[in-house]
Amino acid sequence: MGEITLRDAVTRGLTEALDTDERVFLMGEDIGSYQGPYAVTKGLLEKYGHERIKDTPISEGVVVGAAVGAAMAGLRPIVEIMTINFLLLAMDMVVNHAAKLRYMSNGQIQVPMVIRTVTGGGAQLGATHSQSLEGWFASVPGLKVAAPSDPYDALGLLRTAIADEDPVIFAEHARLYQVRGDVPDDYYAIPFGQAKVKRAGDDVTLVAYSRGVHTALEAAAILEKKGVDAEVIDLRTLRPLDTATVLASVEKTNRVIVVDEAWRSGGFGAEVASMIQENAFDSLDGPVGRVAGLEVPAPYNGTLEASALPDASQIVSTIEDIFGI
Amino acid sequence: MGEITLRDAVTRGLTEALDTDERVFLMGEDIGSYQGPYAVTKGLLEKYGHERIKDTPISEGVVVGAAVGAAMAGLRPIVEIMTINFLLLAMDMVVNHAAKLRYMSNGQIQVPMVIRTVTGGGAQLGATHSQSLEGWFASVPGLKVAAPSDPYDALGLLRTAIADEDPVIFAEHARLYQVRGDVPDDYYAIPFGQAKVKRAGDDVTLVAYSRGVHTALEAAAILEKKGVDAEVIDLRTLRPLDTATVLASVEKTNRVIVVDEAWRSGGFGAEVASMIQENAFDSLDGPVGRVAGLEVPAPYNGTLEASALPDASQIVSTIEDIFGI
Amino acid sequence: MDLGNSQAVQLYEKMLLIRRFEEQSGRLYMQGKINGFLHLYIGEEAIAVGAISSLRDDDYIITHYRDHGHALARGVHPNLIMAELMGKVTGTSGGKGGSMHIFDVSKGFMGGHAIVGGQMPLAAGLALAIKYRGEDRAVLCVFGDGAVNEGSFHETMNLASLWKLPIIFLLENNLYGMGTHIERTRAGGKDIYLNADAYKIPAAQIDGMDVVAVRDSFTEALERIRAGEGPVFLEAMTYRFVGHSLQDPQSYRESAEVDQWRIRDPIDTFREASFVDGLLDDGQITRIGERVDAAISEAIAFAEQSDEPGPEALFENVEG
Amino acid sequence: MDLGNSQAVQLYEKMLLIRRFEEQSGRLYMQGKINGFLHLYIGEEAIAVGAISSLRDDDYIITHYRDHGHALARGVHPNLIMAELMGKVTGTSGGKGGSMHIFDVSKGFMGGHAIVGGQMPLAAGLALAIKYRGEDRAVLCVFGDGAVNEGSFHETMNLASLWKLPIIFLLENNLYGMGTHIERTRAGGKDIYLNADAYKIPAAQIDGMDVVAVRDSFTEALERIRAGEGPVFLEAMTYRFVGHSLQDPQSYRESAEVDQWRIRDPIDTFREASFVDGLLDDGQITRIGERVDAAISEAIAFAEQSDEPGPEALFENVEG
Ligand SMILES: Cc1ncc(C[n+]2csc(CCOP(=O)(O)OP(=O)(O)O)c2C)c(N)n1
Ligand SMILES: Cc1ncc(C[n+]2csc(CCOP(=O)(O)OP(=O)(O)O)c2C)c(N)n1
Ligand SMILES: [Mg+2]
Ligand SMILES: [Mg+2]
Repeated sequence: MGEITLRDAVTRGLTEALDTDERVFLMGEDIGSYQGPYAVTKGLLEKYGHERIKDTPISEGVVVGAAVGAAMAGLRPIVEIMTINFLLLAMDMVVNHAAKLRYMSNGQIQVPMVIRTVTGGGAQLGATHSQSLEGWFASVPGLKVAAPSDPYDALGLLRTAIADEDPVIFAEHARLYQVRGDVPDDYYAIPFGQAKVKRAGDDVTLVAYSRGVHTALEAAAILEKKGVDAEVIDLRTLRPLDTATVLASVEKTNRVIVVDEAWRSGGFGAEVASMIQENAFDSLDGPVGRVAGLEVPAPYNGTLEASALPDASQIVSTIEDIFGI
Repeated sequence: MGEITLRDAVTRGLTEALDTDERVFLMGEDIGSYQGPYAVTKGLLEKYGHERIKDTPISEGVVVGAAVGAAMAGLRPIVEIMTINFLLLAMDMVVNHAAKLRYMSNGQIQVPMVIRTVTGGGAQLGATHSQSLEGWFASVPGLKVAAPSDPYDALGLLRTAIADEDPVIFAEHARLYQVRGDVPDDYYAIPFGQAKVKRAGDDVTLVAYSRGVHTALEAAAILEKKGVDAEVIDLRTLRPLDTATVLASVEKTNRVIVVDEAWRSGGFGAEVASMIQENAFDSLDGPVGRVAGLEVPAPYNGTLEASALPDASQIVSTIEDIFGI
Repeated sequence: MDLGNSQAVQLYEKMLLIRRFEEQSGRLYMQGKINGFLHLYIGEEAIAVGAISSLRDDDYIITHYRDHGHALARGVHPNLIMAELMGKVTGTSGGKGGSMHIFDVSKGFMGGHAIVGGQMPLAAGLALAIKYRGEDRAVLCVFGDGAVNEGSFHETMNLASLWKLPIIFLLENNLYGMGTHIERTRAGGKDIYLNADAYKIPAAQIDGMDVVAVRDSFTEALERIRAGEGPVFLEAMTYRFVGHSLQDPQSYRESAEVDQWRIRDPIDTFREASFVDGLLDDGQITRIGERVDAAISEAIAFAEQSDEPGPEALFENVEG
Repeated sequence: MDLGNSQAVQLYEKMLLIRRFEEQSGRLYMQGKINGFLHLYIGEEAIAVGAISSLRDDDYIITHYRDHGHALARGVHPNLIMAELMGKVTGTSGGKGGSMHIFDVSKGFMGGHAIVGGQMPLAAGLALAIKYRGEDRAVLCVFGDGAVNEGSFHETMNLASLWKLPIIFLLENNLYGMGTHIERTRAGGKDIYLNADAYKIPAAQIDGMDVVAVRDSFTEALERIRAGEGPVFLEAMTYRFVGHSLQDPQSYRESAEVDQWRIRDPIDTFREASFVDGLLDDGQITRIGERVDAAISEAIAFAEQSDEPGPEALFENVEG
């Protein structure tokens, strides 16, 4: 057991897969000689060579598409797309190919591949580089979406992603790479569709994923001082979605806020909120609240950008507004 | 005043814009010599010539991108993307360029353009050709999304779209082109963000757009026989969303069902449902119900495909399940 | 022609099978028994047959939505394809794929892809897997002249050459993408093979109406590919004798142009040349015709008698 | 050199302005006064200055994220750019764009685009508008060697040539896209201009370290473009003397390679050649240095003293 960063947890998951499964290889822009834009693949080229650590041209479409093809042929490609914003250039390959082939071939074809990508804002990269688009992928049948919030989950979910028989979008938040946490030496894996109660509480449920979990935990600490006992749930995977854990919590607390860094309208939080009120309407003391990104392209200026992203105080005040606590 | 098809209403809107505004031109695959894949642009090449009716190579990215550039320079391009599924190849141009330029340039740049595209399933075109992706665009600040359900709205909304100073996704449902309706000879336009009450009723509100409106109206007819008086609301634009009309109706009926052809998880219906319960929780007799596409890639087989799409009987039974009426 | 008798029979029979299959598909579409989009391969048969007859069983094939010809040439059973077109549970995809999405992985037939250019990046991946494993298999990647203008073409050509992937790019240049002539969509004009040079991929233009020429070019290209020297690009000049799909009014071309190309009908010309060369006699020709007609009748009967998929099929094979 | 004295002064002063601006930007980034990504143009100054000095005021410029050099060469005020880098309300986009998204529409400077290759389709559209209106303006579209492998490059080159759009494609080939050398990303190798032939676009490779050579090639190309003959493609060979961005550890290249290129520093070589040719004397060189330093100091002071945008700016200019 040791404390490592989320970055190192991902690197460990990749290394382990490369060591244990010959079908696994990595592909992406600048993952090799540049050592990875976020340094997740640092040292891997030196260790595994060009056949398994493939620097690619800047061609997101064919990079994802070639991974789909390699997966069709039985390999297990792990692609790095530098940020989720650039996946816009490979949408067709993800949504109309990777996600569809199993169904359209009636199971003759499998596409076991992982697309690792960096999501989220808050690093002053401007509007083109700061989006949280994972919710779109989570709406597509045939895809799976994982978005870890800490090193333990990152490793456990990555193992499941690599072992999965379907295409998985693995969204790593740009501002979580330095988060530290304990990771056991012994093998474990985290099944998809199992949310985690990060903090138990009786008064209100905060549902979040990825960086939102940290925001929710911060809010819980503030709420505690106010005498409000929040339960924080980390969804861990957006598709499949663990509705049971969320609903059980809501039935206990009768109050719930969904935290989501994406734009509020049509963000993943909308799905979670809809699902909750559909299934637990009678348990609710008030509407399912949403704390989400404001509906603007991300501004470069740091103060402005921060004001557009959800923070703990917004969670606290939303709870106050809705539930008067 | 005369009864025309939705197809003809769109053609009329295009013709009128070409006649009255020199800055307007059309661009798209097979809109010219092929006469338009859905025959919407039939005859236009002969009338306006190649300079204004531009057949393009099969290159959705540059087709949309060139329209963005032309709009940046002050023209008013109207692009046809054969189906919304092919917009996946131009996602970057739509989401990371068209939608962002005004903001990133702080208003120096405007992108007044319309992307007309065909949405929806039910025509046995298989999984790659049958999606309803308009909800994704409706979640992006900087874009507007219109989706008419009848000829009157099609013309009125298209006029507004062409006059708008921002990029508009104009989604025409593949199975509505033959829908007929009265369209006045005199000029009118339908402002964005104004839903329409298609049928007034007191017992339950059905919120829909595009083809879903017809499904909802069918359901309302069935419900009427059962003594249930449904109000049917056509959103007409997804972004901006007319929350006021929807909420006013819900406050009257206390019951609401959202109809959406997209996959249920993360479809546009999720946003509408979330919004309603957030703002009208205390008026609701029960949860906001959703009747949406089932979560499968569209199968080719007609019976299977139909079973995956929302229909009137599902609306009726969902109302029964939730409200016991 | 440098061809044995049994080879001539095979090539002719396959081409005729495709022709008759397509004719009947068109008819069944008009009857409402096939739905959605239907793109026929009539006029282009020599390409699929010439190309695919030169492949090994363990090679992969990946193609576009105009895919019946390639599937039949590969030996995917006509019954299964016809059942798929009719949306039946016995079809190649149990009726869930349809005409544009024919798959038979047991034959290395990796689809049937309906997004123009979409199959190209996948082809690169199939080839990458072959190379990764050190095998000498090849990937046949089929696409049309219209696909050449998609970004995916460019990205795939570059990657395939850069990584020396074992792909044979087969461009079916029928001069039109839907209703738009290539001279109106491609700056480089109709001789697309010249573009391969930009990627350092060896290329040639071949006569797509001549099944033997196609086969011979393929045999040569495959040697190079199996030797690990990277991709080859072959542009087969051809023409579709019928509309783009069954929806196509064909207002964009003159019937004289069609007639001109019909003179070079790949099946008629091959039959006549084979007859002259003594490779096919009247009796054989008659028997082949009968066999083909029987196969098509059987396929239609099989498809018509097959069940539609049951409701349980809807949620099958969404995920693994 | 075939150059007047005042032209030499202008070219030298612009290049030096860019160099000093970039040096100070880097310093301010290390101090945390500039944030996000910062891509410097050091080493490549001759390209922007040579190219843009040949344009007319009514021409458009559109470029990638490594955009300060082009903006400065175009005459966008250094104060405004520096304020943008610091996220101030006085910046070109009021602090909302940042380093990668510099716009000054009053100068025809249409951005600063951070998606590799993304500016290319937009350039086609700008040029289409010019042509649609029957004007003789031109569009300068700048991109890097890395962008060439994106599908958008291919689609844009084809459309631009097909429609004879008035674009001058300026490829800044600095041999690397981030940390990956062009020989490892492009099958066609480093001489990218050869690819333009596939699109029937006239092309040349030019010395991007020689401001006069760049300017002369541009002047010639622009004549052709203004005459309505369609796009021209110029590949300027260059090198960035510093990292890809301020995050770059530069482990992928040898310092000897950098040193080799630094010998050809476009500013030093131009100053020396101008001195030898009698186009610049010591006094002028000193005065230019002083003017540039003053301009940069002013820009920094201006930016530092400017306010951040207020909260009301957040929702401004999302929609019209
Ligand atoms: C990305 C995309 N854009 C447009 C279409 C619509 N479409 C289907 S086939 C076709 C023409 C393709 O022409 P070509 O590649 O020459 O093949 P051919 O049909 O001539 O065999 C078009 C535009 C599509 N399926 N996918
Ligand atoms: C679509 C996309 N993919 C990847 C990136 C990340 N990225 C930013 S700059 C760059 C390298 C571009 O290289 P080149 O075009 O040669 O320009 P240079 O930086 O050398 O001037 C990359 C990969 C991006 N911004 N956009
Ligand atoms: Mg064609
Ligand atoms: Mg470069």
